[in-house]
Amino acid sequence: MPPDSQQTDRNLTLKDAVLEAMFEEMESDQNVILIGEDVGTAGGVFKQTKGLFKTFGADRVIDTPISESAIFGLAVGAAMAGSRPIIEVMFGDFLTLVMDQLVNQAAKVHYMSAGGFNVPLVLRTGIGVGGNLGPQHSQSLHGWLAHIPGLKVVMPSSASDAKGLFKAAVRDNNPVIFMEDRMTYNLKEQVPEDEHVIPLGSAEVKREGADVSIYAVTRSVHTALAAAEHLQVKNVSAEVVDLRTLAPLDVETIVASVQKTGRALVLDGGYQSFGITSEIAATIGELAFDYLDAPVMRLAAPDVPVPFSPALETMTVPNAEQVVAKVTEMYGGLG
Amino acid sequence: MPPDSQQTDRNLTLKDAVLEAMFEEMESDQNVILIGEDVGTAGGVFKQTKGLFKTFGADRVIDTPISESAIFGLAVGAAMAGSRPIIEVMFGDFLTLVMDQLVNQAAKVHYMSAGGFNVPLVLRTGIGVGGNLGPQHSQSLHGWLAHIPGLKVVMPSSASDAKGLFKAAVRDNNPVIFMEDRMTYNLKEQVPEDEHVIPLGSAEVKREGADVSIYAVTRSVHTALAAAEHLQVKNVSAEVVDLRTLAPLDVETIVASVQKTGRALVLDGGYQSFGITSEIAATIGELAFDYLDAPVMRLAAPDVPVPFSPALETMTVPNAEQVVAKVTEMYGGLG
Amino acid sequence: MLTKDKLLELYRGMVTIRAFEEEVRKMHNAGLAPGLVHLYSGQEAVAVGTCTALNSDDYIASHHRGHGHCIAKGSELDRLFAEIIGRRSGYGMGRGGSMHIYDPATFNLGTNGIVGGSVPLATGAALLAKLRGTGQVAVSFFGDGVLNQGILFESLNMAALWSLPVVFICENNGYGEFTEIDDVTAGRPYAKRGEAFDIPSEKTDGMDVLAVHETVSKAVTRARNGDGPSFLIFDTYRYSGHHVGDKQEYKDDEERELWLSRDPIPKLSEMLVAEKKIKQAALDELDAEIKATVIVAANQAKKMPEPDADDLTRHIYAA
Amino acid sequence: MLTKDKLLELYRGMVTIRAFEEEVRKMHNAGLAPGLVHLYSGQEAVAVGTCTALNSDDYIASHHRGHGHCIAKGSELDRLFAEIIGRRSGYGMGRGGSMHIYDPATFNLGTNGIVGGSVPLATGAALLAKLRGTGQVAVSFFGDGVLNQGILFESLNMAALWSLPVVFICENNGYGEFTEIDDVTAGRPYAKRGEAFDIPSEKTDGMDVLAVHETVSKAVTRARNGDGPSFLIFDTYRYSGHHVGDKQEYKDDEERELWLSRDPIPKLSEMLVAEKKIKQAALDELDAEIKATVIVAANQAKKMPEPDADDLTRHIYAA
Ligand SMILES: Cc1ncc(C[n+]2csc(CCOP(=O)(O)OP(=O)(O)O)c2C)c(N)n1
Ligand SMILES: Cc1ncc(C[n+]2csc(CCOP(=O)(O)OP(=O)(O)O)c2C)c(N)n1
Ligand SMILES: [Mg+2]
Ligand SMILES: [Mg+2]
Repeated sequence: MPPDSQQTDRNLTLKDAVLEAMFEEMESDQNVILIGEDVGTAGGVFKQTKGLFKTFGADRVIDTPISESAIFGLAVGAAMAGSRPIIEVMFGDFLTLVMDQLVNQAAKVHYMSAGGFNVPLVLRTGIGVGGNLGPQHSQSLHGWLAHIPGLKVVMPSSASDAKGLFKAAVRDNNPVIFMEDRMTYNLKEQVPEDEHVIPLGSAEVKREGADVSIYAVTRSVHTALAAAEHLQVKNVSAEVVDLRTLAPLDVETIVASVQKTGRALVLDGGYQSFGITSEIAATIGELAFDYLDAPVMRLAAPDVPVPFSPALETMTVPNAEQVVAKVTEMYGGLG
Repeated sequence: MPPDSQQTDRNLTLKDAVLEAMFEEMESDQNVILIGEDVGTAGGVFKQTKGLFKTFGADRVIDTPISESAIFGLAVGAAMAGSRPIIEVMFGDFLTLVMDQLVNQAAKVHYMSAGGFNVPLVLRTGIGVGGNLGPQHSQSLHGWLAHIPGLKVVMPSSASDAKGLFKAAVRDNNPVIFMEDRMTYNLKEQVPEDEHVIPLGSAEVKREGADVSIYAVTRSVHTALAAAEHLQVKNVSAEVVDLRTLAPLDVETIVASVQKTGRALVLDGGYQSFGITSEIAATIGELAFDYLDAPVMRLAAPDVPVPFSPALETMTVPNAEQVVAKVTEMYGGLG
Repeated sequence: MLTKDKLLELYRGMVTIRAFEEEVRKMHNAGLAPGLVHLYSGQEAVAVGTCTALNSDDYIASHHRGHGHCIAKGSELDRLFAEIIGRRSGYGMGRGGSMHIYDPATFNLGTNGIVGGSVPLATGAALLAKLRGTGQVAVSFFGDGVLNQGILFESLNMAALWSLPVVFICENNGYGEFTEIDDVTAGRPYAKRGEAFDIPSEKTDGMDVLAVHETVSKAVTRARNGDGPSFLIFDTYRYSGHHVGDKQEYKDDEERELWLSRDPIPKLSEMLVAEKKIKQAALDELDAEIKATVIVAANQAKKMPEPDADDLTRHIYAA
Repeated sequence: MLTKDKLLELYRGMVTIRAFEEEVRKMHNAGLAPGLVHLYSGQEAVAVGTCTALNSDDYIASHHRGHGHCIAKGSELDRLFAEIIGRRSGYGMGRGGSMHIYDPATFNLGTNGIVGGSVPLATGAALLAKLRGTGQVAVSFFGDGVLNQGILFESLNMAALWSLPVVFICENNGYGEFTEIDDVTAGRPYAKRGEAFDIPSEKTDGMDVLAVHETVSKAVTRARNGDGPSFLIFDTYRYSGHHVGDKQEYKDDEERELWLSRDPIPKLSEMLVAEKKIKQAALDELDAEIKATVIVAANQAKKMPEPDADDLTRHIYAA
């Protein structure tokens, strides 16, 4: 067991839940190796890989130079040769450095080789806004990844989901991008032990509701849940759908919810234009048009580099009040 | 005058129209330099920079090693220092190699420096499907770029537009991505001489219509126009809106068209999921909901790596028949 | 000295590649193999000298000019042709084409359309071989253009740092597309790029298959013994220019003739005959046999069906 | 030998940086400067020795540990503080913060949050200087971590190829975050990374401001004369670890003490006093004056307003 989860109390942070998943998968499958900057002796810059080096040693937990492109390329090669690497890219902003190996190699090898090679790897990366880290350390580029055929994209919102989805990601035979919003790292909840695996591609309704559907991933799910409480006070019953994975996308669950409620708001922490809210909104508009009582609305981060300034940074994170306001707009005001 | 346009007949291909724009801008502004692989003595792998080296010399037309990341980074540095580089990235697929310098540096410098530095450069790249070039030489990743605040994204559909937009791009004080679909390279039309500059951010209605609006960029505009002819036969009057630039996006023109027609189809040559059709469809759904007589439909490339196989490759290019079928669907069939 | 069998294996390998590429050229000119087709003719000694120094379960990773590597590592000719002309029986069901040929059976991590893109793939396979102690070696083939791609240096560093069993092989044919490599590449000799990482590095004649074989064999032994990577540069030449259709106006006749005079195939055959390993007549027979085999394979491929509509969406995800 | 004025300029520069960083540390601990703050303390000799060898219109491009470079190149202290604590009068209106400080007035192409990200920016500015014949030189500062980033090698190649007036300066403080550089970096000495491109390369004591100044001056002269780039490695040390808050459990006391004993500030002051350039009392006075200036600037910054809501969307596009 990893150091942090020896407690019998299974109330774990999301960060520790992923650590536990990593620990369990490395223990049960020798092919799983971990590669990245500072993941070894240092235990990760956010302590997110703590204890793994001590348990599994330098052959399975590999500290690398600062060479994102080639590190990731090495992982692709190792995956093609039969291992199941977990590669950490410290900040989601640095995905920009691995895009060639990710998009032109990893995503397409299985297709180009007609199934001859698999690329079973997990690219783990931290995203999100909130630490005053500035424009180059705060981006959430999940929309890019979901756009590329062949990649799977996972974005957990809770500790328990994080564990179950991470285990599924490691066992998946495809390149899976596992994105963790750093602002969810300390969220705690009871986390099931061991064989808790959540299939990739299944959204979950985190709160049932009758009047409006709110769609979100990771941190934004909590914003949606908070907004739902406020809306309840106004007698609006909001359903919150946690997409959990963007690719594959659980279109069925998405459509079923809005067919019930007739109203949809799509929420996200990434830049709004040409982002993920666009895809979800367009899908709903296309497949549930006849059920819609109001336009499908979007609420995402404004199209600006995420500023360092604490005063401005929070303005780039959609909040519950804004969600409530958007929903209110759908009703032409709720006064 | 560049070698290919000495004719008094101004019927130019799109490729030559851009070449002419480049020539004119380099002639009128010493600060404009051209940097890229094989752009110099070879005149470009598609002859798209032919004659420039001879006219402007090695100090202004610079052949580089195969080092996409640093070439682009050098261009950013040179732009910050006061030049106006045009950088060619041979295939749009190789944008994956310049994403860090593009997204984390070029796009944000003006913001992060509070206007202290500009990054006036044009990144020119060829995109599109049709040459049987296979999965790593056929991608159209314009959606990625339009997602990033600070970048401008231009996608001309005709020779005349190409010239006018390219000149605007060179004169713009921001990083502008100028994407040319290789399949439009030989499209010919009359191209105005000299001071023909089309402001970035203005869509154009290429065909007026009353019943349905079709939105597209570059090559897809021609597919839309062809489909419009077919639809005319079925008594459906289609309006074709050429977005021309994705960022800035001319939302006004987009919305005005659908307010008139009540129906919208968004067409594109890039992967469909989380692509540009999503944004346009979502925007229309949000801003013109009350005008819609049918769901906003999307038609883009299927979510598959673009195959080499000639038999399959064409299946990834949306065609006029499919457009007609989609529009017909909006009418619940047209008998 | 190599055995007669081994020498004939080298000869056969090179002649097969040459004949194969001639068929590909014809296919391209006939419109059967559209797109970008980069022929390996002229560089045969590198692929063959290298792959004959490898075990069948050693990895290779190749590049856009990669038919020769696939053949030398043992892929089936008809399936190679099939891929290059987009037929369903090709290694990628015709969906990859010339620049994207993968063959797990021969431990071939693929030809590659991204200049430099395959270098870390080979390095990663070597990493795994080392971690597992399998004794496998990986060869990374790349063109001189890659001498300036950052990912090469990052890969060299990790290979050296971890003493990985990988052999980096630069095929210096003097050009990247239409640009002379010497015009865009600083630092002489280029082997210093490997030495900067304390990797044993050397330049060898890439038109001499025996020299290639010997140099690579030493590097492979070093790798297999746990002594880490090597960085080898082979000077060679692409007879057909960058791709089929390249008029090569940037090359002068003198240069072309010089390199033709160093052609690795006659060089080996003349040696074989001079040293009485085999008679010219027997070689001629062998040539004819090889050519016939290649043509049979080409014809087989041409008869293969194209992929069907369902293949468009097959293999997006592995099960 | 440098003039007394120049020597005092060096001294003043280093003491200013040290005092500045102490204020930043306090600001961070007081919650005023949140986020990732990387202090330059310990490395002062590199920034100061370098920038005093430059003209005011020479370019620099810096990295995440970049306050020292900004100060040494002449930025205003209050505006630097303001940026670091997110105030509107900062160089980026408080929107960039510590890792994103740009100052066109001092030809500073910015600190940078991407490891290796600024190397091509300096190289590009040098390219333009060369094309225009302005005589300007560009300095690229980067950490030892960049020794393994591909973009460095690509930039070195182009700089050498085109004889660009750029000086590459690696500040080797022994660590990248919490990892020892020697554990992740192959090839000894590291200067071979520059030599591979035929760039004059050398390693110098980065704790000796006079040595830095002399080495850089030579490189700058070379660059200005059209003789191309240099690749310089300065061994140095980051006293405060990776960022404020780093407990540095990975460093032992012995190491820390060794480097403290080599502190560039007392080294220079002792020399100044020993060689009777100035009295210790005068230096103490200077120290006090500098500290006061720094504190005044810090206090000014703290009084500045934060950006307002409109600033969120300002400067997305240049007009
Ligand atoms: C990253 C990348 N940049 C550019 C290209 C376009 N391109 C294809 S082959 C080639 C030249 C490669 O030269 P070299 O490595 O010497 O191989 P050769 O063709 O000479 O065998 C270029 C620039 C590419 N495919 N990938
Ligand atoms: C491309 C990239 N990868 C990783 C990081 C995270 N990171 C920030 S500083 C740092 C260490 C840099 O080490 P070095 O270059 O030696 O500079 P130092 O901090 O020692 O001054 C790392 C890995 C980053 N900012 N950018
Ligand atoms: Mg070559
Ligand atoms: Mg360091």
